[in-house]
Amino acid sequence: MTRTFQTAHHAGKLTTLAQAVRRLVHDGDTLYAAGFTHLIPFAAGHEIIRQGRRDLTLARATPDLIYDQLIAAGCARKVIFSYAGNPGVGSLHALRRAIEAGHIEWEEYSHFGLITRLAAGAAGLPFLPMNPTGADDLPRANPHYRSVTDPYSGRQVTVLPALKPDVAILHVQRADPQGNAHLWGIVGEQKEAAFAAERVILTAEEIVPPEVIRSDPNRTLIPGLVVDAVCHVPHCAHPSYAQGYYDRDNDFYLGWDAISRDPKGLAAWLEEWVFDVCDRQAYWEKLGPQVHARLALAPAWSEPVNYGRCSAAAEDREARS
Amino acid sequence: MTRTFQTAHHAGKLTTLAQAVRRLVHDGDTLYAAGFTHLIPFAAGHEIIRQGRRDLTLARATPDLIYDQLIAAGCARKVIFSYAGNPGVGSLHALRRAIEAGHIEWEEYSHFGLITRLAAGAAGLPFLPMNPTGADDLPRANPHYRSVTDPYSGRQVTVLPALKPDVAILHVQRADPQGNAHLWGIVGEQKEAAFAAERVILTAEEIVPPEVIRSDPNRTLIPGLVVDAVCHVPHCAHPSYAQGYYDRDNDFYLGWDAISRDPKGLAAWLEEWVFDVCDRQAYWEKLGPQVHARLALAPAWSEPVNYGRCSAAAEDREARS
Amino acid sequence: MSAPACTPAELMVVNAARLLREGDVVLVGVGLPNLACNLARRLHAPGLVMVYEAGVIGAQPERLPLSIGDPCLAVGALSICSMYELFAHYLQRGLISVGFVGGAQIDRYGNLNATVIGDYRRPKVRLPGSGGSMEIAAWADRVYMMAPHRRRRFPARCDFITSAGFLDGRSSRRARRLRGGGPAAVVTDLALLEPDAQGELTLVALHPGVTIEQVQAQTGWPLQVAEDLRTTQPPTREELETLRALDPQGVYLG
Amino acid sequence: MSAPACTPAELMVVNAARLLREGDVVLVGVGLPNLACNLARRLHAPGLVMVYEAGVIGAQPERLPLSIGDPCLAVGALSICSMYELFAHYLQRGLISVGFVGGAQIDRYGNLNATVIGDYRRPKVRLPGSGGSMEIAAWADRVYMMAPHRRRRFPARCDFITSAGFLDGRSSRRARRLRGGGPAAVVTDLALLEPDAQGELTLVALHPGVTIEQVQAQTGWPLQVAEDLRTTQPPTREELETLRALDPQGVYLG
Repeated sequence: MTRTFQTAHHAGKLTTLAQAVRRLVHDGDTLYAAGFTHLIPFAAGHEIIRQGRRDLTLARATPDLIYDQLIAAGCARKVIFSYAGNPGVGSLHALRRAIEAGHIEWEEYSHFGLITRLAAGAAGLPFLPMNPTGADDLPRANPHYRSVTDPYSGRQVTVLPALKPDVAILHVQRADPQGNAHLWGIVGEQKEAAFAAERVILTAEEIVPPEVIRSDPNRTLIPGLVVDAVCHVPHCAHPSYAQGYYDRDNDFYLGWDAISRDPKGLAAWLEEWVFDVCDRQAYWEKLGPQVHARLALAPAWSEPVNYGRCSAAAEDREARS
Repeated sequence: MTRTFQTAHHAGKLTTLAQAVRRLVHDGDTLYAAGFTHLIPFAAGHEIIRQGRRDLTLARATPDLIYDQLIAAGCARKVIFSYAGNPGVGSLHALRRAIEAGHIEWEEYSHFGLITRLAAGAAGLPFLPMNPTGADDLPRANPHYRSVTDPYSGRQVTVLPALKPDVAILHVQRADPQGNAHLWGIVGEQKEAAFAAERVILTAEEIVPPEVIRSDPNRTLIPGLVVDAVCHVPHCAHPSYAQGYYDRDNDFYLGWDAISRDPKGLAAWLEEWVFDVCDRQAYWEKLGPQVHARLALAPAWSEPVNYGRCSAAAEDREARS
Repeated sequence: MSAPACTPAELMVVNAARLLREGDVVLVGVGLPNLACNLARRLHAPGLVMVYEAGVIGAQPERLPLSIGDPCLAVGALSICSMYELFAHYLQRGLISVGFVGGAQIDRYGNLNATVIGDYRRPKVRLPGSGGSMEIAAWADRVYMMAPHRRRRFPARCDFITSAGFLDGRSSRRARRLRGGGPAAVVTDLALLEPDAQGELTLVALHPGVTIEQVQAQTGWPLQVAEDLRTTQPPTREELETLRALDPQGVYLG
Repeated sequence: MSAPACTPAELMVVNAARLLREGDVVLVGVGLPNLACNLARRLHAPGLVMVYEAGVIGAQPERLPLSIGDPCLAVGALSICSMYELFAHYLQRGLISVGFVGGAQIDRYGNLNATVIGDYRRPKVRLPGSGGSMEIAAWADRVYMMAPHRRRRFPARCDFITSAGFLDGRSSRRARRLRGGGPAAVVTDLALLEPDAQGELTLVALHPGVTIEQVQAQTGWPLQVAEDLRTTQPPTREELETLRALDPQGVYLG
């Protein structure tokens, strides 16, 4: 029940993504590679494929292309999800084939059901309630859905048990070497995944000095306390995106439909874009300047806020310096 | 069960604090004037005293001086709390006298117990669980503490029922005229109070154009959707504080101990600082330049973040403008 | 003057947009519902608030989002919250006035199937699954659906109920004490269906040129027809021009 | 060379600081615990992380905070979260290694009373109440308490148990399956008490110049004495100088 964590004074948790995956992702683990459409850690998925992990249980609200690829590469024993589609496009064909052929186990929720499980895990609770939805076919098919009697009204509420992944992988925009991380844009279930998991790998577009993080503590959704490894991986999320850094590659998502429909095409794609590529930098370069240009963004800066500093302390500081 | 809300296109919800209190705070209401040490809406408390509200149920994790004053002024029938002290100083003497003399009802929780009630209210749930703490005297004294059996392990968990205040009052640093509000620094239970309450009065240090809010949507903890009235009340929080705007008046908190020990002194204080003062501006001026100087802050700005704008859309925008 | 020609998708989107009201807080899906909301915002409901289940409130997308988590939804939004907060604080708490849901089957009582065709454990066709539609259908004040009117999409009973319409009729939904009002309308490319007093989807309006028989032929149960059966107004030029500007490449409008 | 003179508060804070370890994540209260943490950070535990129940993680206060919600805690902190998240994600989840709790009474089994003296419904003295101490005492890995050693503060049994020590002994706490380890030490101005194998607070160290009899006289139960009873090291000059610089006006140190 006790969770181990690194001390904050630790010299830093910076490592390569390859080393982090080697050390922290094991065969048979339950993995939560988080991010609702945004900040999906594709580079980490590819590294897991390259290292040949097996029998993973892949949990994500939206398996997205990252789990379609892991399933196609034979890394998964089971998938836990609430929406197994290519958003706005159609099916995740590798996942769908695996389910229809009975080649993979699956456990299914609604979005709120799955996120409730993660929230319970993050909160250290055995379960959390949600109001009943009237749609009983899924709760009947999945024995994790249960009921308790509300002791105040006597009515039934639905409950779901905590999900505590063995390892979560989270991509963020900027983090310090201890893993204190600023995220913005769509935050999805990132925070809950970070607190629910036993181990956390953090990948970041930028590694920044702690002073940047400390200049805006309300932006720190993930504290270094829960992070085991910090990896500097620019463009980690492609074809997903990092708000303010590069756009979502919608063309890629549209094009994936044809690739994943055809097992041979998919295998060739994995060969070319995962196995024949040593790391994310090589992958990004391989995408080429046209793709880079298509995904480039114009700036849109937030209005800063003032945290203030009490004058006496500020004077004191100045006197000392 | 359905909550009414204003439309976002509403011409704006700006009004004076006096009008907002007149319209939205009624005798007998359960009030949650939120803010954990930070952003406590003292100006609203004073307005409620001036308007002579009666039989209020005052709910707050930390009643703080704001409820000590409301109780001393005879506005309250009951207090709901989890820590009834003057933080770092000692007792809230008006509240303590009222309880010891049996002049007021009270309902007591631990911090997490009370915040759990508010979180359940915000989430539209009938209750939320918390793990048992082993300290049973308070749960025995307060029948709202109940147990349910965890259907997964068979063990007991503690549950607490939703708290849905009739009205919440929230002070924020900046808001647009619709009540979309940016908060930073300690955020306490502000968000949960805003979503749990049936009606919300928002007071703000600054009213800003919607573009400022929209430049950083991750900073918007309270959406205008749940806000009924927006009041521009600079220095609303004194002797509490607004991070980045003015410091906490610790001297005032220390000095309150002597004032509130003596019922006559307290009555005189209310006369001088509440009844004889027409509004917050007059109160702030009455505090005088020495206090203003003592509470002034040196700037400490956050590092801004880039939300980015897809190049095509940005070009499109420029072409049109 | 004849009405301008339009595609079936355009016909559905225009009719769905007309159902949206000023001030509605709409949980938007991608594709056609997104277009309907944006159309309504530009015409009769400028104060409509678009909410996305990814946790975005008051989005003002500069381009057509492909997914409900597109970066253009975050830029310039009023607020962004976590997914848990979106479902708990907005939907379960009761702040969402309109939800759109979609799937492969809609049945007589407005129940929806987005999960499987065939047996759940041995599916003939595995569909993406609920996403947020289980909760949206339960807790939004009004629920709208859009679907091409084909017999296989409108069976008497769904193979699997992903999200609740009126279940076996209004009384069965009422017994479940769900906060939302359930399906308010189904917009197809042939007609508008609305639940009657028993919660059965009933033909209330035909699109111009469509007959009752055509609709019945594409519906898997004996369709009740409203006494005051209407014909929908054809899309106006303004509606179509505004709509087409939202999807200039015709990704969704065909 | 004799040890420098110090106040009882200084003696307690220095001894409490010595119990803190590098890397500890400490849920700090105001007053003496705050001083103990800051002292430890400046001496042997620079990586100690200070967490405040208001929702502040990794505070670096530039001045002595009067309350646990002081603005100086927010400026330059590592992270700020809501109160719900602080209690749920940090404390209940199990990220807090050390908690400080305080109150009016500490009993034989390390239970704490911060609620009332006398009857709950007709209190002789109404105290502020639990705040977060009910949860801190249950879920932090190690719990420390500081209190002046007076007989009325150390009764055999608390009038009201605000937060759990070992209840009626270690086995009774164990039966409740609380995640935290319970009281690890009580630091007073006379001595250090630690729980024995049964969870009973036992005299393990005397401050210099204090006798067992003096401690027993101020303790409301027959005090067990550890076989290896120690004498604490007097505060060093470095400890005292560093400490006094933290509270130059002597607000808490007297």
